[in-house]
Amino acid sequence: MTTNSDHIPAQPSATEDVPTSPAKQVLRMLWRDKLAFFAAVFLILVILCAIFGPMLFEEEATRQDLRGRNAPPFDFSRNWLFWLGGDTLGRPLLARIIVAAQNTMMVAAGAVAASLAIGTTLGLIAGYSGPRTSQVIMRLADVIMSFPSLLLAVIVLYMLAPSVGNLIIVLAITRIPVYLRTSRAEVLEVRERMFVQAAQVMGASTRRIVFRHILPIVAPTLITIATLDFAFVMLAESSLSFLGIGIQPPEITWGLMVSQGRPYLTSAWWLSFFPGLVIILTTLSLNLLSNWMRTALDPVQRWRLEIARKKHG
Amino acid sequence: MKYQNGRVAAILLATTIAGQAMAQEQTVTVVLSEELDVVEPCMASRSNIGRVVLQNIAETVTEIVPGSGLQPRLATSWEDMGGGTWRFTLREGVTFHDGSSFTAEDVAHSIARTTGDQIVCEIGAKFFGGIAITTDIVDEHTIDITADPAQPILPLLMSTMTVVPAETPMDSFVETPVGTGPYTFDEYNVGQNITLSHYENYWGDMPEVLSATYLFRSDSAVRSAMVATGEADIAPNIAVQDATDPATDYAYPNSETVYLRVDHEIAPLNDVRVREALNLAVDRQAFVGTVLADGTLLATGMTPPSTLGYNAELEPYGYDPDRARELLQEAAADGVAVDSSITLIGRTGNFGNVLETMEALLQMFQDVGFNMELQMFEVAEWENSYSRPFAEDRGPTLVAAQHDNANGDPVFSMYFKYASDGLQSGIQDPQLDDMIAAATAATGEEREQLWSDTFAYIHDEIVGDVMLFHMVGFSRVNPRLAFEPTIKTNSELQLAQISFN
Amino acid sequence: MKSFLGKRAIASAISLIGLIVLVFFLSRLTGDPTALYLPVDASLESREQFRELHGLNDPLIVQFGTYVSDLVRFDFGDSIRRSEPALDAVLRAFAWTLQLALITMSLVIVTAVIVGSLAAFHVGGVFDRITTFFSLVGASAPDFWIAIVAIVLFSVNLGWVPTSGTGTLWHWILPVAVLFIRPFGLILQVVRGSMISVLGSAYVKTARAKGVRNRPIIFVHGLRNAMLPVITVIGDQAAALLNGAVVVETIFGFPGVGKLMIDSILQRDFSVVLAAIFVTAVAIFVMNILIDILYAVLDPRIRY
Amino acid sequence: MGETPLLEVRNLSVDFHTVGGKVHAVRNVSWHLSRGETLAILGESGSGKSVSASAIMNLIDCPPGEIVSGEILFEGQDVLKMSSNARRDLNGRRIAMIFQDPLSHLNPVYTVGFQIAETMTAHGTPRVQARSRALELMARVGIPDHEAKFDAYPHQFSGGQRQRLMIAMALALKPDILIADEPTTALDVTVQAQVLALLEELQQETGMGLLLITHDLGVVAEVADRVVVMNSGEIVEAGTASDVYHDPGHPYTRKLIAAVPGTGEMAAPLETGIKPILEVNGLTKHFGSFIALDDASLTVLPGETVAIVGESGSGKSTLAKTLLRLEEATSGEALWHGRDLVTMGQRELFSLRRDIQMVFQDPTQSLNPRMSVYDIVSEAFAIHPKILPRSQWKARVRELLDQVGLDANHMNRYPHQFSGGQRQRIAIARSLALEPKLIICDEAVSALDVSIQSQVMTLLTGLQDKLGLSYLFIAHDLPLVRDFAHRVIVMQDGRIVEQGPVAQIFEAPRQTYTRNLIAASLHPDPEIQARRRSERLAMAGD
Repeated sequence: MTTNSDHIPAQPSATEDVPTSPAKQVLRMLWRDKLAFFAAVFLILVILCAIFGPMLFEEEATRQDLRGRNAPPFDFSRNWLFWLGGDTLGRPLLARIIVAAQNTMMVAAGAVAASLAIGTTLGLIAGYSGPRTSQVIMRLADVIMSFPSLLLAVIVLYMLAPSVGNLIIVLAITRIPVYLRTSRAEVLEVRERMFVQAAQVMGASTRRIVFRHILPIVAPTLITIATLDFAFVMLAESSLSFLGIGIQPPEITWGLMVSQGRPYLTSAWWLSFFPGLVIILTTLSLNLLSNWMRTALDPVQRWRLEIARKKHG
Repeated sequence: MKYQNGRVAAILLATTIAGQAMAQEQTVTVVLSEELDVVEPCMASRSNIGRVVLQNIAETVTEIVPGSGLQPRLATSWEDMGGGTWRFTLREGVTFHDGSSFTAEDVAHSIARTTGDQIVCEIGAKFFGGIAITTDIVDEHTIDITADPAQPILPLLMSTMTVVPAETPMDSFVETPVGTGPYTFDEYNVGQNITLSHYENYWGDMPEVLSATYLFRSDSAVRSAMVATGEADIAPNIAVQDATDPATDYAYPNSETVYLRVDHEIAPLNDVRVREALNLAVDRQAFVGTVLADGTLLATGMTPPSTLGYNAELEPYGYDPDRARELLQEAAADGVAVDSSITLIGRTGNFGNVLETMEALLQMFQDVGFNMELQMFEVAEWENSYSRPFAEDRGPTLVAAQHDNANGDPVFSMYFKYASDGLQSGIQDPQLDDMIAAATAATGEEREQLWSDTFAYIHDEIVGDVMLFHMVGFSRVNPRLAFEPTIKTNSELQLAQISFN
Repeated sequence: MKSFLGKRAIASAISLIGLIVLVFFLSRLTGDPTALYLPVDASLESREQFRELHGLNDPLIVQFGTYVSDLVRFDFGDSIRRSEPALDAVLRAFAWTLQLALITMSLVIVTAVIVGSLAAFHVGGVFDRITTFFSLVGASAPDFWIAIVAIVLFSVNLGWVPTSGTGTLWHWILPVAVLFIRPFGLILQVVRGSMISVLGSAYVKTARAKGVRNRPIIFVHGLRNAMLPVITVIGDQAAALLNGAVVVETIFGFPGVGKLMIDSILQRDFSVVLAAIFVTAVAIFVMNILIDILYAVLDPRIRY
Repeated sequence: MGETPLLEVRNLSVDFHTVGGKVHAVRNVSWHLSRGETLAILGESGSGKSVSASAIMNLIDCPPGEIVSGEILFEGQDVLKMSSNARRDLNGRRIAMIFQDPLSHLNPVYTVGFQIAETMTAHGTPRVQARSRALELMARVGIPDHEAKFDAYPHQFSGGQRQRLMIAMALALKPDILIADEPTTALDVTVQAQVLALLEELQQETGMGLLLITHDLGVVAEVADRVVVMNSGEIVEAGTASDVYHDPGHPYTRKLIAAVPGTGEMAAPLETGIKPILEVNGLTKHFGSFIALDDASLTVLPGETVAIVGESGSGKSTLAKTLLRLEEATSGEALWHGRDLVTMGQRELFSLRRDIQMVFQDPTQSLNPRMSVYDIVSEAFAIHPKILPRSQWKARVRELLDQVGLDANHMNRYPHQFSGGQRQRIAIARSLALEPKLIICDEAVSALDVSIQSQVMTLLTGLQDKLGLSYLFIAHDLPLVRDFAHRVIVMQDGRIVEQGPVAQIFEAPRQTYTRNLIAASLHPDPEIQARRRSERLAMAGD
């Protein structure tokens, strides 16, 4: 739409000039944005920890030594698992961080996936159905939005046990309206587009239009939001731990570690610093990656990642 | 614009400096761990209400003084009239903050109000549950108080009874408490602070502290920081890890006892060998000076050493994991289902480092072969597991609890924790019921001996619970004050006892 | 406009009723408050007496009936905890929260808009990279952690500001600063993104062709258009603050509605929970309507 | 031409960095413009015709753009060497620019008065003075009720008025040069004529040089003194408008001129006596109190092309949408082989979908960007499984792509990998997949360049001959209709004002409205156009 495109000659056969595979292209664009590249590397590391951490270090991470509690970090004469110090019960902090990655990732990924799926489905229905259904769904979203997440946490965790699964339920419910509202707004816009009309003219069913035509268009926006939400959910989980209504030991998450280490900030700062740092790095990585994604997915901005930069930032 | 900004800054600076300057005079700022819900004297057994109200605003009939035992307060003397009746002679020349003078009628009214059913008073519910109290005013300064069933420790019970004027409404909590104490209640800025100031016509000695402000911060690090920065003078309750400055931080036995309540009704906990194995599995000493404060005592009974009948001869169970494993094997050989899953229930925020404590305990139990899992509940849910009626379908459970008895007599504890129909009792033992009843009815040295025997029976014979620790509390006190916390600091904070250096 | 406001009000009222009903029944599922208000040693009789006094013995549906009939007279019931009308307690706390939210959001909006716009003007430049990075770091840290570190650093070690509490203007600095960080990071990013696309738009090109200077291009032509998507995010963030900044209020001893809410939830003080939800929900609905009006003010194409 | 020109571009080369690598937007472009002169840069999309203008105005973002070489001399001084502040000072004061699509080029959230005055305030004119001058300008460019409209917003004006406002804004400081980038594209023909006339008038008044960037030979014929023809970033031809038209030197120019519609034979009407496939009677559509379509009646014969012409807002698209049941008619009937499709149930409608298809205006928007060509075309079979078993889909898609002149091997590509004309072919293939009897073409070629336009029209005609299709051809472009339609229906304000065989409408229009429409459309021959203009002026003078 911008007149900028007028400057640029049409390229009817762009793909013929670019022999590289899409995956390679993505990697190259990632490499151009160094911050995003390191973010991606860090996230892969976190995911590896989440998958293999408990298998490898469960034992070490739970072995207590009350008399060796709060061991200071950077004591390189000890086992490397103690390089980040020991916790209040003398357990190696690094091992615990690695093991906790699994629960942390499960809570965040579970909550985001569930709210994404439910919110988007409701949003698609609200956006494409009649005003009455739409109203009912939107009022429901209002109710969920004004329902305090703390109360919800207390209710769910009281009636069910405070487990990873139930925490996912709590966090997922509170995040539903975000996806619901976004997908509905997008649907309202996309359904007016001409290719949707073209499908209607061909006699496509509502279901086909919604899932084949609208959803793929809406998906990138929702996935970008989900990336950011992943970070948000991790922080929310740690806040719940701080208030004492989150996950309960002996299960561990990074958020729980930060909140358990918080009382020792003045005496053993590393207890909450390192898990806090991992949370910051993870959310930061997600944010950077989502910024990168937004640029990469936007045809108008994409060139920024494609031209070689003269000076690297 | 710039000039104005400068002025604003100057005013701001002036106000903070003024605030600090005020603190230099004869006023004291106390920072409590949670905000007061109510300022009602009959609720003063709650520690944060007590620290404001008890003996500062409202005084009690008698008073327990650490080291000296039961002492007169508003009553000057008392005698047992027999048949459950005690006669109290009241102090003369005492006036309430509203100017009215203190008489027997006020005491009678306070007792009726505290134990009545129009409002639920914590002092009534906690100390006078199941006891019918009647009063008989002999003259203006003499009153007969009768308890049914008879209470040999009625004068002790009266140390909890806060006295309010006879005009105080029976059916609602007061918003501005009026008492006979050395301080009047000035103002409550809800969410911010409470202020007290010195009562001119107080019957006792003129205190050094002329006014006090109470603040509320739920975070221990913040409370200790406030004393460190001079924003507050006393933080009566800070966490062990925040008590880092020996010059300002005082440890005191806080009359709290931590233990694991064992449910004797459910297998395998109904087997004494299993209970002993539980006791032997815990390395109690490892907690002291690590997760818990230095000075924490290993417990053998429900009440702290300063209590009547404390049995000093009992030895805490030693750490003997091998023996514990053996005991379990023996029990298993006899067909006891020692491998059934036991739930260890803790309460979030119950005491400092409760999480670490529970995790360490869990690890120790698992090490000797118990199949155990930990559940941390918040208070409402925890209460369901701790108090009767218990759920029908509960499995074997250990409930971690902290019990407070600062009143010098085990009677406040033993019935509830160990009698067959005690609310939090996991034990149904007729012999123990008889022992508690006998000790409750006894007086003097006999009472002391009976309690002592009871403790021994619970600890050694039936291995009732997993007793753990008598806890230590920490207070941070600004060095300009001459104030040393005692066991009573857990429930009250007498401003009149504070002086300046 | 009028009919639009009417429709919005009706929709909000429906949501509000749904919310109240839902919260009433769901909160009752979290158990009996009796155990929380009486000492653990309290006798069964005292417990029974307590329940009777607070109407907890009636069947749930009867309790609900009573609640609704009181609510019609705008009586939210009494707080069990504080033995005062629940609405009083909530309004008192809400006044604090409202001030905190207003101050924080004003600062956030002003700074995020200026910094975000400037970052967008030189996308990929040093300023852009630095502000993006640090705002994201700030927005990524758990707030309770930042709060405690800030107290240790600025109050205890440096002695610049009081640790906590209320009273002078100095007391506001730390809570506002801690609350500021996350919305600032988020809104900065949205402003930046929105501004980038607006600065690439055709009318900005026109303005450049007219010879308009850079600053008015950003702050006159760009900003008003760029604010439209930003307002939605500002609304969400403000709503979160109005719901009470629980963590910050708890740490700084700030008597706001978030702290009241969490205390009341944990203490099963149902009337206060309901009143608090009601008040904050009304505030948020009002704010949403204001935001819709603001849309129309900023963008003359929007007419309701 | 002894004196130095006012503006001269010398050997300008500009590159853009894009997805596919570096693109040479223009190479070695040179041209000049003198005071009082009108120079047209003619080119199709992607020819680089706007680049030099953007370079003059400092509107090229660097990166992604990069000025590789060349100079731009304004009064003999190279603006590319000036400071950005000095260049900003030239903009608006000495050189002004107006754009295509004035709606998106006007800031939607500020009043037009403010935006006109801003040109002056940006260059130091006091606010009050700027305001009165802005009012004056609004009156001059012919905004009715200008005092009241001063505080109105861009969306409250019509397309033509918005372009007038843009002109007012550009001329506020009496610049020496006005650059007009496609100033009349997307405007109705009558409005286009008015805007061009206004530009000419103002040029005569101020003596400014006018640089006109356009793709439309008709516009060149109407206003340009000289013309520069660009193709793929290079100038292929330059000369006076008349010379270039009558004696094009470059094959590209020749191709371009040949592609201009409106010069061929008109089609004879089909024989009478054939039963119509579609018979519309009294079709009416209300939106609230607004009557978008009022009592429309028409017929379409098998194998016939019926054109519907009219300006924007005349109701032609509403008619199409109502026939396709994208909108529900308020009243009236439309009989398809005798069955009323307006009241038809969902089931019957579903099978009707196969018979009536549509090709939309903008192929970029009517193709789902996330579906491959194969998915797009074969979707017809997925929706209507009776057409074809799945095993034959691939072969049929190939066949269809061949039929519309696309390389069938490209069926796994995505729409953005094709050019505009190719995309419209995909859209046509998609509608053909259903084997329809009637295709409704809603401005199906108006977004395309002329050369592409004629290719697509040839394709459509060929398909009609081969498959016996009928077309309902909605267009605002009269020359196109003239070459293509059997019968023409003229609409105005929701009503059909005139209909008849194409020759009758073009040679003997009965309604003034039709006559005006025909008179306002531009002819590519400057001489014919000059004659028409004098006729038009005479008509207006009556």
